Amino acid sequence: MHPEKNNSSAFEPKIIAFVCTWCTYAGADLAGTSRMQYPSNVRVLKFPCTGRIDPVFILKAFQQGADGVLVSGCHPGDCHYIAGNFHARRRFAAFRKLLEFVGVDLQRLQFSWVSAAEGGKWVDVVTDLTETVRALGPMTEFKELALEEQWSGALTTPELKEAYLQI
Amino acid sequence: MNNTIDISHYAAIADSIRAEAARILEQGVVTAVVAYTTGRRAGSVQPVIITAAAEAERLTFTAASVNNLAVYLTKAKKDIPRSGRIGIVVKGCDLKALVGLMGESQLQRDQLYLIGIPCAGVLASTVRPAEALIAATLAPKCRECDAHLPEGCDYVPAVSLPSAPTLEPSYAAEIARLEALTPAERWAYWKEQFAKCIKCYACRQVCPFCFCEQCLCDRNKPQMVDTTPRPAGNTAWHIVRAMHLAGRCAGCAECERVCPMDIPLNLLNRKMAKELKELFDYEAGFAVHEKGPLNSFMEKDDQSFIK
Amino acid sequence: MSRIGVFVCHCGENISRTVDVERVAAHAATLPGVACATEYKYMCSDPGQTLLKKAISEQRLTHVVVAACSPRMHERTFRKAVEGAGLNPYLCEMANIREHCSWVHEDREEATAKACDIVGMMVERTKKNRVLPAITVPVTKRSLVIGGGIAGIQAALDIADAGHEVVLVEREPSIGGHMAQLSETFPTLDCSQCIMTPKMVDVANHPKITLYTYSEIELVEGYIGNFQVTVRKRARSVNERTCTGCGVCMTKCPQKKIPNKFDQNIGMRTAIYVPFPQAVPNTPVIDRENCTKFKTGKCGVCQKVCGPGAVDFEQQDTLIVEAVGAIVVATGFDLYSISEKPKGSPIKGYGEFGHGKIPDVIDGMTFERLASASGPTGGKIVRPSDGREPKQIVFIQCIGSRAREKGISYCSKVCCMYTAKHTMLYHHKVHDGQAYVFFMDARTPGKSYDEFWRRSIEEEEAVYIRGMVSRLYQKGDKIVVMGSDIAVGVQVEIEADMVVLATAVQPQQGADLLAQKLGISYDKYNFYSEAHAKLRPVECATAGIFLAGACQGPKDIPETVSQASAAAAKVMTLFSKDRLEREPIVARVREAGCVGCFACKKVCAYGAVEEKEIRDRQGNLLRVVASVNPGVCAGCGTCQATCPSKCVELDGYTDEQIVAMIEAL
Amino acid sequence: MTSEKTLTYAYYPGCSLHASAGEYDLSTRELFKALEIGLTEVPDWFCCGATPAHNVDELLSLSLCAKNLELAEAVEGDLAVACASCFSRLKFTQHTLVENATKRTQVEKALDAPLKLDGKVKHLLDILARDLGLERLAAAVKKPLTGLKVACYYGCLLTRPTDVPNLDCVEAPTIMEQVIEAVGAETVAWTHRLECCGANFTLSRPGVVIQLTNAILEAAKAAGADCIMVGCPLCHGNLDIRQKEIEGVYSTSYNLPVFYLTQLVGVAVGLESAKLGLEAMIVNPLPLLKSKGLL
Repeated sequence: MHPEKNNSSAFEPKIIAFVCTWCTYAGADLAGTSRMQYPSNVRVLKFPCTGRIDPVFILKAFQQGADGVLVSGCHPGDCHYIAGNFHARRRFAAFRKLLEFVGVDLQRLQFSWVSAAEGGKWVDVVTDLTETVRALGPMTEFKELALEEQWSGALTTPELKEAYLQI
Repeated sequence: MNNTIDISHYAAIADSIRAEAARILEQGVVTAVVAYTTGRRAGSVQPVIITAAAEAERLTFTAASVNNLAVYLTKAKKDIPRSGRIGIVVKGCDLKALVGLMGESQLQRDQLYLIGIPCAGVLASTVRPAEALIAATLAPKCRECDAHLPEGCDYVPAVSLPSAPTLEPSYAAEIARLEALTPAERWAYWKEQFAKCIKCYACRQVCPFCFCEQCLCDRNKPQMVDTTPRPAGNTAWHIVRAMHLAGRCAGCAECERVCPMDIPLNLLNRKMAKELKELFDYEAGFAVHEKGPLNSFMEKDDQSFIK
Repeated sequence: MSRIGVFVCHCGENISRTVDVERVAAHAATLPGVACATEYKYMCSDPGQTLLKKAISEQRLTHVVVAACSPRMHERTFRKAVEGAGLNPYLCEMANIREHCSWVHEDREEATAKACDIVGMMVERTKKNRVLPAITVPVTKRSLVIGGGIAGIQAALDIADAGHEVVLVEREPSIGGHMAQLSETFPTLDCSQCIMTPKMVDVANHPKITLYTYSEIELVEGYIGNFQVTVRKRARSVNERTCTGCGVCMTKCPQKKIPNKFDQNIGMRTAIYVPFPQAVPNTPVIDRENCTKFKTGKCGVCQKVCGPGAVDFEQQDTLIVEAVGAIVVATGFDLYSISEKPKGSPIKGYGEFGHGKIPDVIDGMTFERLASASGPTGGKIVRPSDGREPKQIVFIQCIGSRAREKGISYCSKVCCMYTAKHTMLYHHKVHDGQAYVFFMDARTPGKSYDEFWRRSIEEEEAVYIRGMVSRLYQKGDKIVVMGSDIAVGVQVEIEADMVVLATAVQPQQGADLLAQKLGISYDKYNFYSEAHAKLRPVECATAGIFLAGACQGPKDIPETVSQASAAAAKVMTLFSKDRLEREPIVARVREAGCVGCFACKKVCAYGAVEEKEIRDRQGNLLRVVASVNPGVCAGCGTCQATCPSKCVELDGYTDEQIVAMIEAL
Repeated sequence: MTSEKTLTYAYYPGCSLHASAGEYDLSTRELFKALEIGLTEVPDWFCCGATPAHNVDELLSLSLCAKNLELAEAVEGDLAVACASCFSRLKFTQHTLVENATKRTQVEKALDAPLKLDGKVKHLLDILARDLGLERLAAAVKKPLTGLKVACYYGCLLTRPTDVPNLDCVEAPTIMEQVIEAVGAETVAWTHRLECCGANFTLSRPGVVIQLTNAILEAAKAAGADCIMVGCPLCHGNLDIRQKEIEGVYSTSYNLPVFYLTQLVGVAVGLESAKLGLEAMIVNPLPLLKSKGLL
C-alpha cells in the first residue's frame, strides 16, 4: 500500500531492492550516516548474499506491483562468502535474457555492485533507477495480467484455427 | 518444398534392435530393455519395457518413435527392475538428456546399456502416426539436429545414415522473429500463449529433467507461483519452468509435442540454450558435465549488464 | 495467532526529526498480529531495553520488531535483551527506519509513509520467523601461529602460557624474523638480539609449543574451532633430533661464497648453514641449489665430518596435518626493492637511483646488518664495495612510501625513527663521519619518539635537509646525490661515500597466496584486512582467524607486540568455552523432498554439503540425499537459490520470510 | 605492424632543421631514402613555438601545434618528427587537448575549425627502432660502426614529462642504445644521459649552458666515449658549437664529435659524408671516422 501523494496524483514508482548485508546494505547505511538525500521510493530487503537472491523473488516483486527492481551486492572478489556473487552474476545474466524474451523492459531491472564504502554510488544507483522508471511510467504488464481471468479466446495461431475448424 | 525424408534404413534399424535386445536379454547382459513397440492405432508407436528375450520381437522403430525414453529411467521407473543393467533405445536428442541426468547424479553410466539410433528424424506429432515423414511433418527439432549419430553408446545398428536434406532451422528463425519485435509486442505474444495454458502440467510429466519430488509451483507455504490457470499464474509458471531448465534442457521438444494447447514451449528452452551458449559457451552434448553452467562460474564471466 | 510487539525508537531526534514516530506506532498497532506498539526516545538505552523486556512478559509477546537504527548496529543488543526476557533471539527483527529512512529523506510525509512500510514489512517477516536454537560446535583448543617473527613468537608464548597447545610454523630455517636482523632498536637503543633471543629460546623449550621451521602452510580446511591445516615441512637434509648443533659441518663445508639472505647478501655463508649465530633451532640446513653434493653428486664432506651422523641427503619434504581451533597470522613484512620491477607489476623500481645496481646504495636493513655486532662486518660500518669507512652518508626517506607514481601511497610509519637511529649508530662508530638526511617531514608520534629524533639532530649532529632527491649516480668511487633543499630554495649536490634508502614496508612475498588458502581478504597492497579498522583490529572477517604485526599494515615493534598479545587474548577467549556458539543462520535439508541432484553441493564454496545415504531397515540403499554440516555452513544461502524444489532452506532467510516481506510492500 | 609493407610518413622538420641544423634534415632525408621509407614534408608547416611560445601564452603554443597537427593529417602516414623540442610540444598539445575539454574548445575557437587529434606523432628513434625494427635496420648496414664507442645523449625532453612522449622509460631509457648497437657501434654506460644541457639559455644566460654542458662532456669523456650521439638540434648546438669555448674555460680537452643519430646510422648504412653534412660540424668528426675505417 504505497502512499499516493494527496496533492498531486503524479506517478510515484515503487522500487524494490534486494541487497546483500555485507556490502550494499552497509553502503546504504553509510549513505544514511553521511546524511545523503535520495528519493524515498525504494524499499530494501536484506539478504546474507546475492547468492541467496532467487530469480523467482524478482518475478514475485513485479507481480506485487513493483515498477522497478534493483539487485545489488559485493564487487567480484569482495564477497564475504567467497563466491556467492559470482553464482548470482551468472544466474541473473541468464534470467534477464529470459525476462527480456518474454517482453519485460530491462530498464526496470537494474543490477549493480555497491561496496560498504560506496554510499555515494548507492544513492546514484537508486536515484537513476527511480528516475528512469518514473519516466517509463508504471509497469502495466504484470498489473494487467493480474486482472485477467482467462484466455482471450482469440484464434491467433494456425493450429488453433485448424483445430477450431475441425470441431 | 516438401521433399520426403529418407528413412528407408529404419526397417533395418528395427531388425537390429530386435536382435540386439533379444541377445542382451538372453545373455543376461541387461535385466530389461526400454524401447518402442507398435501401438494400437495403425502406425502408432508407444514405449515398452521388456524383460524377456522372447518379447524382443515386439520391438520396432519408425518415424513415430518420438518419446524420450529417458523418463522411464528416472521418474517413471516403477516397472524397471531394481537391479542389473538396463538397456534403452536412444535417439541423439534423448541421449543428450540422458547425459544431462548423469551429470545430475540421477543415473550411472555403468548401469545402462545404450542402443543408439542413427536417426534421420521423427514426426512432429503422432496425431496421424502413419503419415509420411516429409519436411512439413518433420519435428522442428530435427530440422536443426546435430546429433544424427549418437556417440558413446554400447551398440549402434550398423546402418549407414542416408543423406538428409539441409533444412532451415525453424526455432532459430522464430526466435529471431520474436527478438526483432518490441518488448510490448513480445509481451503481447507470450501473454496470449501463456493465457492458453490450462495447467495440465503434461510438459512437466514428460520432461526427463523435471524429476523434483514436489515441484516448486505446487507448494503453497510460501506460494511462490499462483497455481490457478489464470494468465498471471501461467506466466510465472512458464518463466520458472524455463529458468529451471536453463542449462539442462537437451532440446528433445517433448514438452512442445505433448502440450494440448500448442504453446511453443520449446522456443523458451531454445532461447535459453542460445543465450547460455553465447554467455558461457555451454551446449548440451554427449559429454557428462561435472557442473552445469548455472551452478559454476568463471572469474571473467560477462558483467557488462552490472553497473 | 502471533502476538507481535512493535517498538518505535526516536533515537534522540535522529528518527523523530523527520519521521512521525507516533503515527508509525499507531499504524503498526492496526496491523494484524500486532499485540502492542509503542515508541520510546532511546530503545537501545537501559530503560528502553527494560521497557522491551517488561512488554514481552506482560503482553505475552511471541515476536518483537524494533523500528530503529540499522540491524548492523544494534541487532545483537536487542536480540540479547529479548533472550533475557525468555524469548528466542531470532524472533526479534529490526526495522531500519534511521539509516534507510529518517536520515536520507527530508520530507516528513514521505519519510513517515516509508517508515510505516518498512515496519509493516518486518512485522510480516517476523510472523514467519521460527525459533532457532543456538548451534554449538566443538573447539579444538590448539592454535596455529603462522610466522616466527616477534609477532608470532609473542602470540605463541602468550597462548602457550595460558595452557593451550600452539603450532608455530616459520618459513625460514630459524625463527626471529626481521627483528633478529636489527642491531639496536629505537627508542631505547637496546640491542635486538639481547631482548629477543631469550624469547626465541622460550619458544624452543616451551612444552606446549610445536615448532616447525623451514616449513610452509600447504592447505587450510575447516572452520572456526575445527581447522585442519596441512604443513609442508621442507627437507633440511639434517636430522633435527640427532644434530647437536656443534657446527663442525659448517666449518668444513667447501662452499663458502653463498650470499646470506639474512645478511642482506653482503655477508657470505656456506651451503650447509645456520642463518645467524643465535638461530633457534640451532640445526643447520643444506641449501640444495648451491650444495655441490646436490648439484654434481660429489663432496658430502658435511656428512663425513658429522659425529652423530645427522646429515641425511635423502630426506624428503613431509606433509603434516594439524587440527587447530584458531589461527594467528603473523607473517610480517618485506622491504620495497628499488630494482627494476617485472612487467605488469603496478610497483615501479627507481631508475633514477640506478635500479639498485650501485653497490654502496643500500637499504635500511643492510645498514642494520653492517651495524650489528653479529653482522658480517662485526658492527663496523663499511662500504660494501671496497670495505672503506664512509665519511659522508646520505640517508634518503620515503623511498616508495607516499609515492603514488611508484605504486605505494601509504606512509610506512617506522622509517623516520630507524633512520634517526641509524644516524646515531653511525655517529657513535664513525666520530668524524657526517650524516645527511633528505626528508619531507619527520613522523615520530610514539612515546619518547620525538625526543629521540631531536637527539639525533642536536647531539649527534645529523644534518636534516627538507627536500627530495631527484637523482644519484656513481662518479669515480663517490656517489653524487642531486637533491633540493626547499627550506633554503637551492639545488643541493652531495658527494657521498654511501647512501642509505628508507624503503617502504610491504607485505611478505606470496602474502596473497596464503590469504587465498586461509580465505581471508587483503587490500590492493596485499596487507591483510582486519574485520573493523577501529573496533576489531586483530580479527579477520573470517571467524577464527586473527592478525598480528606488520602483515596487517606497517607498524613498529611495540605495536606489533601489543597486537600479538591482543590476538593471543582473542584466541584464549575462543578457547575459554568447550563448545563454540555459532550464529544459527545455517542451511537445513528437507530430506523428504531432496532428489539428490546435488546442485547445492556444486555451488557451496565451503564444502558444507555432504552426501547422506537413506537405507531401509535391512540396510539396502534407498536413495542418496544432501545434508548440510551446520558447523561448516557459513549461511550464504546460495544453495537454496540454486535448488529447483527449494528442499534446502537457510534458517533466518527462508522463502516464507522473504515472500512475506515482498507481499507486504 | 607495418612489417613488410613499405613505411611512409608525413615529415615535420621544424625551424632549426631548415636553418642551423640543416645537416640533421639532410641526413634524415638521405637515411630514409636509403632505408626506402617514404617521407613527405607537411605542406606549409610552420613553427611549433618551442619553449618561448608556451612560456609567453599557452593558448598560442597549443594553437600553433594543433594547426600543425591538422596540416599533418592531410599527408598519408604517421607524423615523423626529428627535433626533440618539436616532438615534445606536438605530443604535449595532443595530450592536453585530448584530456582537457575546455582548452580544446578554446583552441578550436581560435582556429575556428574542429580538431581530430587522433594522428600518431613519432620521433625518428621510434620509427627506426620499432616501426622499421632493429633486424631490418641491422640488415641495411653496409659499414658496421665496430670499435666506435658512442655516448647516447637523450637530453631532458625526449622522455619527459611522464606519460606524454611515451617514447621509452622516463628514468632509464634504452632506445638510443638499441638503435646504435643494431648498426654495430659500442655504447658506454654514463651518468648524464638525461641531464639538461641548458638548451635555449645559450642565448640569454650562456654561463649556465657552459656549466651544464661541461658536466655532460666531462661525464662522457670519463666514460671513455669517442663521440656523443644526440636527437635534438638544440643539444647538438650546445655540445658541438660551445665545446671549444668550454675547453678554454675549464682548460681541458674533450674533442668529442657530436653526431645526430641519423648521421651515425647514415654512415653505417654506407652514405657518403656529403649526404650526411658531416663537414658542417664544428668539432671535426672526420679524423675519428677515418681512424675507425668508416670513411
